[in-house]
Amino acid sequence: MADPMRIRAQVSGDKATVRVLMSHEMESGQRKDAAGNTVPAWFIQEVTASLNGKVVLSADWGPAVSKNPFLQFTVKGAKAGDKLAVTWKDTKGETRTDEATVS
Amino acid sequence: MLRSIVGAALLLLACTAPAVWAQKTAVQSIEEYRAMLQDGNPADLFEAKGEDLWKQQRGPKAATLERCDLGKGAGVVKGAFTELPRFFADTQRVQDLESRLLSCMETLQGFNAAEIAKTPFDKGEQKTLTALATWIAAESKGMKFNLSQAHPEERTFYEVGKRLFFQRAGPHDFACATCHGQDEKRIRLQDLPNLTKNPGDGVGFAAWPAYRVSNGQMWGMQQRLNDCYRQQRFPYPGFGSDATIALSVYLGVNSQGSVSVAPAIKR
Amino acid sequence: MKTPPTPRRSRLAARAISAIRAAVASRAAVVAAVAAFTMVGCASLPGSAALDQLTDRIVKASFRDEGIVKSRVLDTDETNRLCSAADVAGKPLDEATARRLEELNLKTIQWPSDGKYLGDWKEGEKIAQNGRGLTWSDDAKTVNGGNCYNCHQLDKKEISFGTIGPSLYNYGKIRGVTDPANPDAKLMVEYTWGRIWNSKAYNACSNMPRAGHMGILNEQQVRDLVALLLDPQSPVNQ
Amino acid sequence: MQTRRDLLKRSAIVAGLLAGTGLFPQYALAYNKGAFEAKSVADVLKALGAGAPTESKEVTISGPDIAENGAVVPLTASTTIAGVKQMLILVEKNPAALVARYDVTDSVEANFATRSKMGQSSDVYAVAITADGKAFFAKKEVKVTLGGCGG
Repeated sequence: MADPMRIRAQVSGDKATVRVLMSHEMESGQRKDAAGNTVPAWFIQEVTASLNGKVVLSADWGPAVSKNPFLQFTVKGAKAGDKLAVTWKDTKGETRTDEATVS
Repeated sequence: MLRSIVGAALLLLACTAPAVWAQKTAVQSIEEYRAMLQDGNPADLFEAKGEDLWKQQRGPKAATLERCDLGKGAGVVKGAFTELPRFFADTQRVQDLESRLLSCMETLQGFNAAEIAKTPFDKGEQKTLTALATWIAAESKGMKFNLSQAHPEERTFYEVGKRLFFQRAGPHDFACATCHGQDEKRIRLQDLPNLTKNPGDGVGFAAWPAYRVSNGQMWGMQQRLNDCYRQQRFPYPGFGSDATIALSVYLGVNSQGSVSVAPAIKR
Repeated sequence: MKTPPTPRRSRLAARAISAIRAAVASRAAVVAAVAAFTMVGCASLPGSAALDQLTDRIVKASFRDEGIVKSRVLDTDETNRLCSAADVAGKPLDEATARRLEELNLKTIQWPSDGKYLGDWKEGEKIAQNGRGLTWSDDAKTVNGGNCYNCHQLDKKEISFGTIGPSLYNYGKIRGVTDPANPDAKLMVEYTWGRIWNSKAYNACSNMPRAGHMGILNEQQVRDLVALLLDPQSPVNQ
Repeated sequence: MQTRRDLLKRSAIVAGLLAGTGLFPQYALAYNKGAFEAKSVADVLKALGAGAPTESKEVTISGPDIAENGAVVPLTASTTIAGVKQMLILVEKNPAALVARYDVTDSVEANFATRSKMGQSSDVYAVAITADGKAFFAKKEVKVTLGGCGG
């Protein structure tokens, strides 16, 4: 199973800055291994974030997003104690959800 | 590093692209680039994993590492990193963080240390070691290096490490000192810390383990030294071998009083 | 390092040395050797020569062959041994030793077999850019690079250059070489060839690899690098 | 509560069913494969059903002038244009230009930072697309160089 994400959601005024690190190879499908064979593409394709269960962000990614991806965005109307959850789904259909408390 | 297509493209670029901007601006721009990466260091991912692994029951003995003595008593993690390598009475050896963790994995969890030492970096239980080292280093972030030189073997290892640092050999006659023996030098655009003396807070020994942007890998000091030796055109230094530990003692003692920023993010 | 033991060493240190000599290059032996030092070290650190020998022992036990790199590349020559020792001592080599080593290295230089010193600067630029070859992750077929830009500035358009060595931008121009074929330029042409072939012939403890002498680069590659530095058409001299 | 994605998922199922009959166009899928396979910036926008882009001072792309390593290039896209529904980050000279696409809801600011691989020096783009398919962009050049010893 994929390793957990690191999610930080910090309030500033009436919004919260969210920083997410995901553990993923993000294989572009362009790289060759030591034996010269193309390493098949394998990357996170969809990312969604929700605040207290309500979807606030959805994103689609291509293979050019860097390994161990980083994502930063700002949620309006978030306050300390709110639950911020992030879900990703990759090209193999694997998925992972982690949650953080807004602080 | 340059095995990927992207890498090959970069090499090609560096070979052919005419650069028209001024030298000083290029260096400044690269500093800006590095600063942009500071917030959101993927080392955090390894740190979280390491903390989890420390507390997990693992290995043939299904035990945690919570009784592991990193030099400040069983289970004491905070402040351990900035005092390593040091002499351990139970193993009768000077050990760095990674070789000490390996001893704990053997004695507490029943793993085969020799097998793990032979495993290539970034594979199997070597991944465990790197994650553990990342978390343990992070627990001492902001603390100052303070290696003991009280035990005669610690002093001997410093002296051996110094000799290793200046050892010129291989087809290129390279020593560690070739690149790291003077102030304010660069290899290509990469700044080179002078490691014959204290290079300052968060530089050199005080910046590893670090996340390597170029290959998306987390490297401990063992892998850092291993790759330095590879680029020196030296043969392969064994994981946790006395040469790597003596060199670490030399670098660590020279960094006395420097603030640790590990785990860092690097090129 | 094989520095001979000094006659001034203490009896304890001597005992430590014989302990090391008796030991074989295994992990256990190194432990024993280190332990022998601990005894010596109780009063003070072992002597310098004894530490050199312990280092030697630790190196043998720590490194192994990998890929194309064999452990024997660590059995280095007198030039490297004496320069390393001088670095450890923090004192430069004495004048006489330095001259002797430079003489020794000068004799190793192979001058171009056909008398042609200058090749193609365009090829030279590629060699200067290339930092590959002779690591254990390279294979035997890897064409070795010259590693030049790692330490030197050459073509001014290349911003990614190192500063361990001096800038070589305008190398030929500064030295007044307008026609490398002219007899006036002969000395400079020969020096440039020699410096690339074996830099230690001119500075015993130079940081620069001995590209020709150690077989890193072949004769044609050296020729192309001489052209990069001295050909008036080369970007180095623009 | 129905989210856009739920709706899209449903239409995807419907699309899948209809695809079997060869009657339904592919654009109804949630993940726009065509956009992520398009080579040029223009083709990406076409695949997303947006019009020809106009340069706008109200769109910002930020990133380094020089990236020491093309494996990780931090890029941020933002806009102050009202009614923007999608934000894109693109690297013109990558094998496929589109790096990431973000849906802008009322709950988030139109400001997203991510990190991209870059195979070579290139212009990078931020594109803001409004509900009616108008596209506005900003671009900047990022040079990619080798920082280390090249071996």
